[in-house]
Amino acid sequence: MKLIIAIIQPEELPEIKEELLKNKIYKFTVSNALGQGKEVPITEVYRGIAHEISLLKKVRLEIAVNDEYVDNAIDSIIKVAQGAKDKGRGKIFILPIEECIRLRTNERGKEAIG
Amino acid sequence: MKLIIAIIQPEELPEIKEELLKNKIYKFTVSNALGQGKEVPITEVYRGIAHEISLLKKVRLEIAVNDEYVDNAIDSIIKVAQGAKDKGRGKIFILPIEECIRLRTNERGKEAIG
Amino acid sequence: MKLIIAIIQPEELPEIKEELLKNKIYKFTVSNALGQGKEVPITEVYRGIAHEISLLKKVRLEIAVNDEYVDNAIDSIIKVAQGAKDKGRGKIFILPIEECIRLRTNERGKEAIG
Amino acid sequence: MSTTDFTINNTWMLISTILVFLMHLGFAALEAGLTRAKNTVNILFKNTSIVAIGLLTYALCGFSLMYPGDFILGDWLGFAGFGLNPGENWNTPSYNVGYTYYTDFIFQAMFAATAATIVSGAVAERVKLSSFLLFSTLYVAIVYPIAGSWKWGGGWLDQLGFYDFAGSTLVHGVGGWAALVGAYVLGPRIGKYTRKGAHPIKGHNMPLTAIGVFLLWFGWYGFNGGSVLSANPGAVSTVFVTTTLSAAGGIIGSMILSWYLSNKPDLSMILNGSLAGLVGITAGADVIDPAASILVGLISGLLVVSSVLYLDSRKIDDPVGAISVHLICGLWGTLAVGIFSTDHSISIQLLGMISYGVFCLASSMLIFYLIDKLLGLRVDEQEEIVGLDISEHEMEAYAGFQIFNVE
Amino acid sequence: MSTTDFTINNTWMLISTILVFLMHLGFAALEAGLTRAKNTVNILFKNTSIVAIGLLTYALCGFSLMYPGDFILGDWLGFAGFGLNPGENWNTPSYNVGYTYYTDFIFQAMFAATAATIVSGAVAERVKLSSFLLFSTLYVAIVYPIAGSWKWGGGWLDQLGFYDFAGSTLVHGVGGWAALVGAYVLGPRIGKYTRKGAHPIKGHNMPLTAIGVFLLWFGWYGFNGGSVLSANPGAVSTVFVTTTLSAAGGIIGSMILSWYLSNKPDLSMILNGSLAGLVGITAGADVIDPAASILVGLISGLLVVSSVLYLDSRKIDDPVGAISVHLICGLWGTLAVGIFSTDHSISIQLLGMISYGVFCLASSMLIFYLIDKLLGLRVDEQEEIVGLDISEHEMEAYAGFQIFNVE
Amino acid sequence: MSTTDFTINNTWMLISTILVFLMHLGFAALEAGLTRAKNTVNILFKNTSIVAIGLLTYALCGFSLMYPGDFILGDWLGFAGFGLNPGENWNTPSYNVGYTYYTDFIFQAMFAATAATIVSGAVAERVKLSSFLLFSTLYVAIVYPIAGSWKWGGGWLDQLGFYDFAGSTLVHGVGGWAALVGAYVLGPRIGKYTRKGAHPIKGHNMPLTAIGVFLLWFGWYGFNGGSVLSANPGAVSTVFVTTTLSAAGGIIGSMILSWYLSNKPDLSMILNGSLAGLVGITAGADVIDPAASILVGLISGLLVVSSVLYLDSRKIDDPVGAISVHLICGLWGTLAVGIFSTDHSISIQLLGMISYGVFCLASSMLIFYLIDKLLGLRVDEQEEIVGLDISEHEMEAYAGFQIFNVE
Ligand SMILES: Nc1ncnc2c1ncn2[C@@H]1O[C@H](COP(=O)(O)OP(=O)(O)O)[C@@H](O)[C@H]1O
Ligand SMILES: Nc1ncnc2c1ncn2[C@@H]1O[C@H](COP(=O)(O)OP(=O)(O)O)[C@@H](O)[C@H]1O
Ligand SMILES: Nc1ncnc2c1ncn2[C@@H]1O[C@H](COP(=O)(O)OP(=O)(O)O)[C@@H](O)[C@H]1O
Repeated sequence: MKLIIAIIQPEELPEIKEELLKNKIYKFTVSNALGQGKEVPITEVYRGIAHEISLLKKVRLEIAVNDEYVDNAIDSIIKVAQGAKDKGRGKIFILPIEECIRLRTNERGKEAIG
Repeated sequence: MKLIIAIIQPEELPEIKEELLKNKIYKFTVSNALGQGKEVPITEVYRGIAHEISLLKKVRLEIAVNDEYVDNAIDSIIKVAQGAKDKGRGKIFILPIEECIRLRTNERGKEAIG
Repeated sequence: MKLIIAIIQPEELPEIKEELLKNKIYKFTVSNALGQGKEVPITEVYRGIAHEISLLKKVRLEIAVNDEYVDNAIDSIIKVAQGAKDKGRGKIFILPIEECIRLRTNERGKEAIG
Repeated sequence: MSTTDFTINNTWMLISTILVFLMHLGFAALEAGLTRAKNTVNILFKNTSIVAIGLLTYALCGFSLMYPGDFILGDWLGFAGFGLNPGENWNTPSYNVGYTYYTDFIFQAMFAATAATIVSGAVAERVKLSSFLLFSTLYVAIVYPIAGSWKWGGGWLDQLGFYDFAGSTLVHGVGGWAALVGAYVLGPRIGKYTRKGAHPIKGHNMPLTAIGVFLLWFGWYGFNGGSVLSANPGAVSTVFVTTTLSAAGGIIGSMILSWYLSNKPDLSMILNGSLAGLVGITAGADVIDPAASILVGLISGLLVVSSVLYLDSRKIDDPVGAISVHLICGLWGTLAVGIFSTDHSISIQLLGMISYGVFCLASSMLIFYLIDKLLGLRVDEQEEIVGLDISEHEMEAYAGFQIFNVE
Repeated sequence: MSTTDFTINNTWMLISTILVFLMHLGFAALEAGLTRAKNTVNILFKNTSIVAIGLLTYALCGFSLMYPGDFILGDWLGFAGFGLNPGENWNTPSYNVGYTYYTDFIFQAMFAATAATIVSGAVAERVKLSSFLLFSTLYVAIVYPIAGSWKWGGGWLDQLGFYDFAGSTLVHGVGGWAALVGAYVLGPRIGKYTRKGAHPIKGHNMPLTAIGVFLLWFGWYGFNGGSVLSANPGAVSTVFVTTTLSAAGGIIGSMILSWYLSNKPDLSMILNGSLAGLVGITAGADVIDPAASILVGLISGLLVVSSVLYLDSRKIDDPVGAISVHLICGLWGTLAVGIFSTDHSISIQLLGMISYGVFCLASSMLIFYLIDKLLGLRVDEQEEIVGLDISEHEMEAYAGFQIFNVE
Repeated sequence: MSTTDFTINNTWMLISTILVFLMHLGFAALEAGLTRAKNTVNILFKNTSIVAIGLLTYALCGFSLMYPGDFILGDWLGFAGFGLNPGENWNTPSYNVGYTYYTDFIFQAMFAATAATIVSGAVAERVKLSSFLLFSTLYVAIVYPIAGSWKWGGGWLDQLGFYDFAGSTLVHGVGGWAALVGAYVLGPRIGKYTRKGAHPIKGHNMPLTAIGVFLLWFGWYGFNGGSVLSANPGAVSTVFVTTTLSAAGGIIGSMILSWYLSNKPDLSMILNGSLAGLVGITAGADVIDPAASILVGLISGLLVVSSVLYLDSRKIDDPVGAISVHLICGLWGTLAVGIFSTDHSISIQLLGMISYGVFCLASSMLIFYLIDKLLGLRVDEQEEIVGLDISEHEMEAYAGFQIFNVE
């Protein structure tokens, strides 16, 4: 079982969500984050002072899947994210999961994930 | 050392918190998240248009523990979360931690966790 | 490759950010969290009732690095965080990463991280 | 009486009318600000619909119950018939030197909904919407105007010499008693009182609260100033001064006490304090002199803080302090007339306070009881935890914002 | 005519003026509240600058286009020259028994910007700032005053006996028609209409929305009350009553229908409902009697809800319901004069409604067309997704707050 | 002088009074909106308590220092005794044709707190609450009224023919000078100026800021309109027109310059711009004609933007632009009287400006110095970083909301 952590652009979330569901990945967790990356920082102006914001708004996706689903997940995300060419599309990190528990049923392991 | 990531229902947080403390788990980190799951989506109505919200508000718990405390942690959470029977109670994921550092003291490993 | 998860005090973020950049760690992700720890809880007063808040505002840093950069990252954080002596400075957890993907280029592994 | 004076008076009364109207926004903002984000839509909905209900029922029957002309039962109850009936000369000084019939109606109508709005704050975050709307309708359509007729309608208390200039008792007291009953019968919000004692449930938006309070204060100049029922320069300016100084006194009084008790300067307390001062002076704004009005305000400020703490100790959960502000300071203000004005007797003031207390307690208990049987008063636990916005309205007040609904 | 009466009338007119001024804050708050957080700065910027543009262009030419004195082309168009020209006796009853020249100007000037503000709501979240400002300037400087001259300026519709007391058609209709055209030519916001049908795009701040609505209602007492053009006690108090009851009726009407349809009490609908009632009564506030005004309001409330749903079914995306409130209820109100007032003919009212419709549709289409060619009307997709605050203004409305910009 | 005219005048003065009152809400909202969420409670607390302090101290001594009747020291200082002393006929035209004694007092009292509120903005986010409250008390109770007596109290500057209609200098200047001193002695907020130059510290709530600005503008009609001291139709309507057009000019002026400089349309600048125009016209609203008033506004708008940028370049940290709006435009407005009004001399205006500058600088420096020795002026670094809401008040303004306190 793997935990896929993906940092994506906020505006891509709706599409990526659809892709994931298409690829039979029905469960994931989303949260807000700020990201520092190679990406060209955006400038903001406030009361006449321009300044660069390098910590940009990102969305953080967590998807726990059984090993055979890892590629599905990755592909769904890449498919959408690769659309645009500019820097700062984001990253995917894959971590090992040792155990997974469905609280409702107390199921463990591979059954519990989906 | 393990990192326990639990996705729970927001309203369960206070109780789970108490349970954890009872079970001598004094340290954890909480954050906001939205969850997509099997759970029955809630409907919202806005200006006459009803629509389903499938990304529901969740709370994300991170608990780093030494291996012997893993069960304590899990049990505290399950105890509370299993109360209700409906879908969407949430999940627990357990990941390995290779190193832990207490910033204040620079302690490392098992001592640093608690 | 490792995922460094650091829970720090919000006010330390700007400094830690600078330190990281100095140490050639150019990419990381930041999010908001609440932390329960040994830290002395702060009291708040609302309409005459004083009460202790034990879930305190924290900032959560995620830094994925190649193994040789782990120490750089840790040091940058510790340098800043150890300044103050009081409890509740925070923690660092280090987890293994099995794979990393740069969405833009589809690069994998060590190249993708930076 | 020149028609010109009539025109000025009437113009001032109409301006006062809309100042009072704005108080409804003040109440909505204050109440929303002092409660949790998850109940905001519900509160705004209640306060908006109450205004409509209050105005329409007052047109239907409230006005003619409150100003019946002749009484039917002794001097306790009268009714001038349904709807609005401007007679001959409704728009001339011969109706009244201060205002036309329609001005009279609309000014009074704006007051009416206030009584229900006060209750709204005390029962917030747990009352069922439908039950609350039903309660308000009955209370505003029947209880409030009948109570009002006793004094302003020329009823028995008026004849005994009871004095309540602008409604410390007739408006704030009447609303406050029902607020007390409502908070009591509903019981506290989940999590408000734990074994460890009172646990604060924090208001989610302090700027909104401040907007509410300042708008209420602003509207109060119409509430009190308009109650002069003419633009008489001496009278209106005196009322402005006493009203202002009492509000200021309320702020200082509540600041001192709350700062002393919790040794922190408590914003929500001084905001309540200004309202306390305003409620306190309302009964005697025209008969209490400026110096005394500062004192009335100071005491109101001390009272509101003590009362908030006392109610919490008695586990009566009033999210916005409505009972402390409107009932307690309303009572104090009514009494203050007896104390600071030589022309009025303390005993008669007390008689009035008690009579209104009995009548309002009885009638609001009765109404709440009936509604409880009929519809139930309180949302179920799960709905309350999720918040009324989602459970009753299926919408959010702050879509997109990241909010922790629970600590 | 005593100078004293003149002074009272003028004072009331000036007070009405600033009540109307406050409506601009109402519009800004309402519009910002019903749209997404990422476009808030843009909306506030638009609404602030429109006020300035409206006032200045009205001083430059609007006023003398709208009140030309003598007409040049038939009774269709006149122009009294650029700038303000107070003649002799501008400040005496001989100019007008109700107000001085400057009072006249400033009262009318406050109305002017309103027409553009109405459009602002319908095109929100996707229109280009510069294009919108240009549109507003032209519409307020030329179209609005010419249209106004036909009736209030004593033009041909006035002579035919067309009646519009305070502007159901002349202000709300004129703005509403342009809002319709704007929403239509711009097309819906990205994501509003999917294969699965209309997808709600939620407003981000309900308390702000409520503040906006109550301030609009408050200002409406100046809008309608001031349109009496004097402080006449009977007339102004009647207008206050009809205006108030119609607003209340609008709340009830919209509450019933929306509750029935979506079986949930919908806050944003009853807030629109109150405005619907206000727009509905505006044309006949002085000639429709109080009882009928409740009916006018109720129907306005039903209309606004139906219209919001209908427009969505036609994929016309109006984020704040401006078209439904101002155009639909404006038309209804204008018609209502013919129905409820015996002194006015339905057919003439219809003629007026149609004439204004044709003129406003034509001119707003033309202006939008030209601007589209010149600058383009809509921001590009990426800018719209990121939000206009960042893309057009490079700043945020709620710095520091954690907000999900997309679902 | 008919008592009827007296009644109208007095009524208008009372209405102006409450319009000025509402400005305090405007200041609170503006200031809170332009600062960070973590200092909101503190700002609301300051602004609420200042109102109370200002009103009470003005009743205690301010009023009789400002309008002493006879002067003691030359024409520089007088004192009519503590408390309020309405004499005989206080409520008749023989006191004043425009207002009663109490109207006089309450209208002036509402102005008083303004001076302190202006300072509040400039020292926001870092000043110690207790120290600020103490400063305000002394400044409002002593400095402001003495300064005022020189002109409005009939003192030496009045006799020299210095002109300041409604307070560009007497109110805004007096407040502005202290704001400058305060911002200077406190030093900038942590992080405002880095090696890389000025670093923006963003305001957290733009809708709140806009609400504040529009309410200030609204209240200004009482501030300037009431300063006519009667309801004279010609005078009041002229003041309304000049005030309005100058505000509009300020928006345009600031829009042009800021858009040109940062090539982005900057909301916070045009909001400041409208206030700049209002401050600019305040000294001459009755003597500058409408066309010129547009110019006065435009220039104010240019000045406020330049000044904000200049102060940042000098590392004087004024979170809300109080110095630029109130001091700079106050000076400009005072000068403008000399330029645009033939009846007044530039040199005398300059003399007045300088005299007030010297007096206010000296006295505010002295007071700040003493308080610094006594209590210290600034919160410690850790408190500032955590935010004053938690460190000074132990409460949050937006409980539950997820907010990043630091970038
Ligand atoms: N090594 C990393 N550790 C943590 N987060 C990262 C890392 N690299 C990228 N991210 C996240 O992904 C986002 C996009 O990364 P960026 O480097 O800008 O994209 P790209 O790799 O396409 O240039 C960053 O804003 C950050 O939130
Ligand atoms: N595989 C997963 N990966 C990430 N998050 C998950 C996963 N499964 C569940 N979750 C989180 O847990 C929440 C509840 O899961 P859900 O499937 O609805 O509960 P149940 O498993 O009891 O049906 C989801 O909303 C989501 O946030
Ligand atoms: N075992 C843990 N699991 C998860 N989060 C932790 C853990 N230990 C500490 N934290 C996070 O770090 C923050 C600081 O920890 P704390 O124990 O107060 O500091 P210290 O270890 O210096 O006493 C906590 O508020 C919490 O958010």
